[in-house]
Amino acid sequence: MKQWIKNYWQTLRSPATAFSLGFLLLSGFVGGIIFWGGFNTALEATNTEKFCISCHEMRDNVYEELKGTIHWTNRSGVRATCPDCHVPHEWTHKIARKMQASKEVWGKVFGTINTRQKFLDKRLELARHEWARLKANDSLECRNCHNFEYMDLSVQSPRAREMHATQLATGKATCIDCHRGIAHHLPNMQNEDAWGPKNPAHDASRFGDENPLKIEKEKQNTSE
Amino acid sequence: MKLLFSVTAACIVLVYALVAIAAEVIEPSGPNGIRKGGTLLETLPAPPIADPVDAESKRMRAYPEQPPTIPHTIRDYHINKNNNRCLECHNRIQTAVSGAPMISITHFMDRDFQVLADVAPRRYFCLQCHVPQTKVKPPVGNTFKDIDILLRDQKQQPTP
Amino acid sequence: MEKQGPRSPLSQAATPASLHIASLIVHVRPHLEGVLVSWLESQRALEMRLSNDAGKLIVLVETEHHLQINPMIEDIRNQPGVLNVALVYHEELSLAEADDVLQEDADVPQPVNIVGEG
Amino acid sequence: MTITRREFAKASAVVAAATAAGLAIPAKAQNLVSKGGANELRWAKAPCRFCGTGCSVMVATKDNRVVATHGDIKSEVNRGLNCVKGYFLSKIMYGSDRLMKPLLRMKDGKYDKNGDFVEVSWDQALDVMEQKTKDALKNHGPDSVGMFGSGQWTVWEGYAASKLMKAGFRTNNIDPNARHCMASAVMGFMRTFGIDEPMGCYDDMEAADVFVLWGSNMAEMHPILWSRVTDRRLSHPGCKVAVLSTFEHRSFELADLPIIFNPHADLLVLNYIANYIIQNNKVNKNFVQKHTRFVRGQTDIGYGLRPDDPLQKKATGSDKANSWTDMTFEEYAEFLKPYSLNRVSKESGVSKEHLKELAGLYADPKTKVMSFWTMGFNQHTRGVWANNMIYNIHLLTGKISSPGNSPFSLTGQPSACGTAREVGTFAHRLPADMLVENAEHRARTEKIWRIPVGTIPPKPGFDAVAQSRALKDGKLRVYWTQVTNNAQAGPNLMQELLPGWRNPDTFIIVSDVYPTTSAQAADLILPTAMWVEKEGAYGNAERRTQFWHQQVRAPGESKSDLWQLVEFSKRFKTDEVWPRELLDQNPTFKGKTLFEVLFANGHANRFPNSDRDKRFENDEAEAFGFYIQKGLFEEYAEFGRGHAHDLAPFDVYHKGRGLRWPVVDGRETRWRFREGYDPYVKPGTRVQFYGNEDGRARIFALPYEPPAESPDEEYPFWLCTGRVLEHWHTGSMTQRVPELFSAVPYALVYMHPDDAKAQGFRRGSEVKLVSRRGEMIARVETRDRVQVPKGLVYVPFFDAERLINKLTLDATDPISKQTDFKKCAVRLELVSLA
Repeated sequence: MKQWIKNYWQTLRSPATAFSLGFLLLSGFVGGIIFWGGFNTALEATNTEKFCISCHEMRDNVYEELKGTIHWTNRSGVRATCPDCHVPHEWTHKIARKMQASKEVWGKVFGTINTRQKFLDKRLELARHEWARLKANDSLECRNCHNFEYMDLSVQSPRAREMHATQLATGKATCIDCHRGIAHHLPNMQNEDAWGPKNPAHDASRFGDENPLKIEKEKQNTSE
Repeated sequence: MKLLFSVTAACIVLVYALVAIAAEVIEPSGPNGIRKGGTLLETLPAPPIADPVDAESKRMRAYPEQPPTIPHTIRDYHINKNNNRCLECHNRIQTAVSGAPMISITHFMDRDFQVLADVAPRRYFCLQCHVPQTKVKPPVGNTFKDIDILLRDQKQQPTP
Repeated sequence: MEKQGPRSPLSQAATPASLHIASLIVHVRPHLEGVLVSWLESQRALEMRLSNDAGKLIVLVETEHHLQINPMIEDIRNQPGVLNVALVYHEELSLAEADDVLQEDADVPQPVNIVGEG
Repeated sequence: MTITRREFAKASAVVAAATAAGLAIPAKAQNLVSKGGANELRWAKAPCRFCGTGCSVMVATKDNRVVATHGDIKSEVNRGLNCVKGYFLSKIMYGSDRLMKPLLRMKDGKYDKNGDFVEVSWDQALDVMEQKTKDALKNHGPDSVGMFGSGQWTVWEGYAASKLMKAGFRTNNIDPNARHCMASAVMGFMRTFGIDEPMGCYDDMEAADVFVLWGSNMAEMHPILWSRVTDRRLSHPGCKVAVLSTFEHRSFELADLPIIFNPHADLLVLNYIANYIIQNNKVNKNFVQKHTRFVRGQTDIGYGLRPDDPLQKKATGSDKANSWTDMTFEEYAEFLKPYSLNRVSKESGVSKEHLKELAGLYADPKTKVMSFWTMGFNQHTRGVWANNMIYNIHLLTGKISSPGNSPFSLTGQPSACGTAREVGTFAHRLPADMLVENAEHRARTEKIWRIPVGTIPPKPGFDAVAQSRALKDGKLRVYWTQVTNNAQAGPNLMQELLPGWRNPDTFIIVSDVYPTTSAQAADLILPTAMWVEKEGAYGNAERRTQFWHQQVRAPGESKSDLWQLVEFSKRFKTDEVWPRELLDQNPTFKGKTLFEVLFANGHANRFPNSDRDKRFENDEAEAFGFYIQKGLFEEYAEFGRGHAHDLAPFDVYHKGRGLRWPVVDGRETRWRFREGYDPYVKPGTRVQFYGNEDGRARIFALPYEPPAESPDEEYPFWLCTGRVLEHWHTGSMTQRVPELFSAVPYALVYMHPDDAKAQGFRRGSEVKLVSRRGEMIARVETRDRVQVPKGLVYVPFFDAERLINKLTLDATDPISKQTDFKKCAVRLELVSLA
């Protein structure tokens, strides 16, 4: 085995005898293009809706639910496909997300959500991943198409204008806070805390000292 | 054989003709209702789907206990056992942030009128009583008079 | 205590000038009722009309824009000792007609009297 | 002391808050509040005008106008809640095109079938009706006169109409529109239990663990019952809701077990569940041995079509459709074997897991199951079978007649039970579940009605669909419809109903409130009083009878249906309508008018006007000189008292919020056939289905049979019709309420987005629906409240401008004669893309 590596290393180090430098350079260059082009086309091929819905888990669940929503059919016909929201557009994050996607391949192979019931049971966990991601990057994927800078608030409905002008403008809330479930059905939201910045339910300051939440937090800190 | 065949063909045609005559119906005239009179046998065209009304200001109610109609669109708003989209803005906790009117206190009472901490389950499905509106003019008017108008009318012509 | 204007800088939507009358039931800890009543008197838009001296008050709200009602409810709720504020009645009238005379002694529909009861 | 609008509003606010908070209104605010009676509002109770739930509402009236309504907190049914239609009850009477005077088709001063409508007086209208009826009776006999009534008649209106037709004109050609809604349920009850009406009640909802909805969109059609189911589901841990339907609708919002099955495959699923219960020996042996017996139903019974229809000719058992033979439990178990999991899953389109889970819910002895069904089962060419089969499942597991265990047949109309079924306004029935074919039943009826023996004809009359056909064939000459709009709600308008109504030999009378589709197709329109413009009584789905007083006067010359019927009876003498021999045997009846024989017969007019509640008017009692409502009710109640249909005395119902019959010694019955709850159950028998002589319920062995018409290449889509929450039936009232019209203005074609795309349509496209019988144009809707599977379209029938019933097939269940509005085949053609 050692011998074999040594021989291999030897051939690698010895200069070309039969091929010209130009040819090596040229073939290296073309090889690079082919490799890089191939890699990216393959990568992009997995960034299409057709690829996503090739798995029936996606086609029969979330894709079916998308039909009829505003991201599927709307006044201007601008349609969002799976990668528009679920794959970061910027290259490094995209590659990071692609590596994460290996978990989805695992799921497909072992059929973690291959029946409707399994999917429904796991939906909350999957949804939380997405909410957390969008909460962390301040709904970057939403803003790729709905850029707040270019929103003409004056033509929005009074209700939307009011919320965007206050909560969104001041950064207190991000798109995903209010628009959860815009594309797919929502899981059981019973123990999800209500949306909104400083949710008054948790703002128990008005109880003064005997603030149950503060006491509880201290208990948690001491117990850790 | 040929004769037999032509006779049966003839009588079939006759039967069809009879049926056709019998079914000949003269279009009756009639008073205008929701459907214009005298158009029963016609196939009327269909007007486009009505545009939903979006965020009008508050609407006056015909009487105090009438459930207010929804002044904004509710497209893709899901109300099911998983999630109630209306409560995300109209719930007691959220009204401070959303600026939306809070669900009235009657919605906190259960079947025995015991006030609960949160919205009573029997009131969970909002669309059973609150309906969105569209920008369509009703074909037939309505002469309902609410109590204020009755009072004012009474004021104008003193009781004999 | 200076007068607290409506908290969030709401864009004055161009709705026609209208008057919003609303009534609230306020539950307050009895021993702090005095403090609350005096605070209410300092508020231009609020007016305390009824109380059962056991912590239950009826407060009247009169504002130009319906979006101001909720912040006011919040203000009341943040007063010390206030347990709960519930909006009960809300009516919108156009400001122009607000002061025209309705009737010599126009009455309000009475509370319920049920006829035909055995 | 002047008051401005601002102070007036503030005073209102204070009073509202004070009332809500329970604070006394101090004197200072008092003088603002009530000075003199100028604005006193009178509140009085009334059942809601719409569905079979039977909510009670408080109605506020002022100066002879209804100004407000709200849910009645004292009612056991709704406890202060209403649905959106209920909340707008105060506007339904004030459509601006309210009919005020009778309208008769005339040409140069005389009635003419193709003339235009002219306003006439009531006398002229009644004269023409009288003359037309007498001609028909003379030339074509009693069976040439017919009446089409309604499950929205009040109890005494139905009773008076039934007497006028069966005893007065001696014909059984009277049928209610409940034939379209509850006939299959009635025959289901009669075949299984020998007695009509559910054995459970609404209290089951607060006790059940599992709810199973079969073809019943309760979220839209029985909203208050749905809010009680939601209350139970969201507050009782472990509670489950299963919803079965041929398409996804709003009730699926709460479905833990959502099941979509192919049309007509409910028969397969029902038999599979019974098979599952037997195979896994979950049968409640003790209950089955003691209280049930097994019978094999007649099969291949046809589709109630015209005799010359090929499908009808092929049916071998169509003449004895309602018959059965005895069989044993083992034979029944054998009969069910072919309904295996694999076969049923394949043919019904329901996954195996769902089927097993559903069957498990029924089989588990510990869970209490409440089944609901409405038009999904009833409007079905095997509707009676479907009803029998759901009872099979509840009987096999003994889950019946006890709190929480309840097969509950929901009723569509407010008084399909109270009026149509209990009063027996069907072509084959008499009051209290009696039949016209049964000699004793006829004799008993004639005794109570105090009319000669042999007056009531034995042969059942034309049912709803048969009436339309008889009009077209000219067998029926005079036809009077009340409180119904069959020219929009009846099936197959273009081939049967409209040709019948516009047949030159027929004379069509329509009593209605607004110019509906039926009024436009009629020859004489009678302006009618509605709801609280007359004293009335309704009976809801849980056997609860509710009364209301007349609270406002009807506008213009509108008269109540009762007035019209009784006034019409004054114009006939017994000599003109009864045969000579009958009068010779009973000379005392000679020369008398039908009014004296049927209404002022010394019995129905024994209550004077002094018995009336002084605070309310009563136009009918004033017109006829006696308290006619009380008289008719008490005479009618004699049929039921002592025969397990006991009703409380008349005045009791005016006080409370209704009682569930049988009411014995003032006590209502919640669960029938169960000792301790039902006074008619002999002590010691625990459960006794006393409807049948042997006290046993029948478990029916019934197979799957295909629907009358299925999609093929030429007509590739299933068409299903039905209602929406915001509108009642044909929208004649609700479409005249601005808020309700604006909420759902037009009927739409609900179809699957992929189906639309495949045909080149999209949301909002104008398409023409075509069936073998007619066509209609509507807009496509691919989202909103209904999500239909591929291959099926759903169209509501409330829109007078989009008459979907021009397409529907008038195939019926041959036993109940109820039309199957839920299944026929159509195709769609593009009219304009958007």
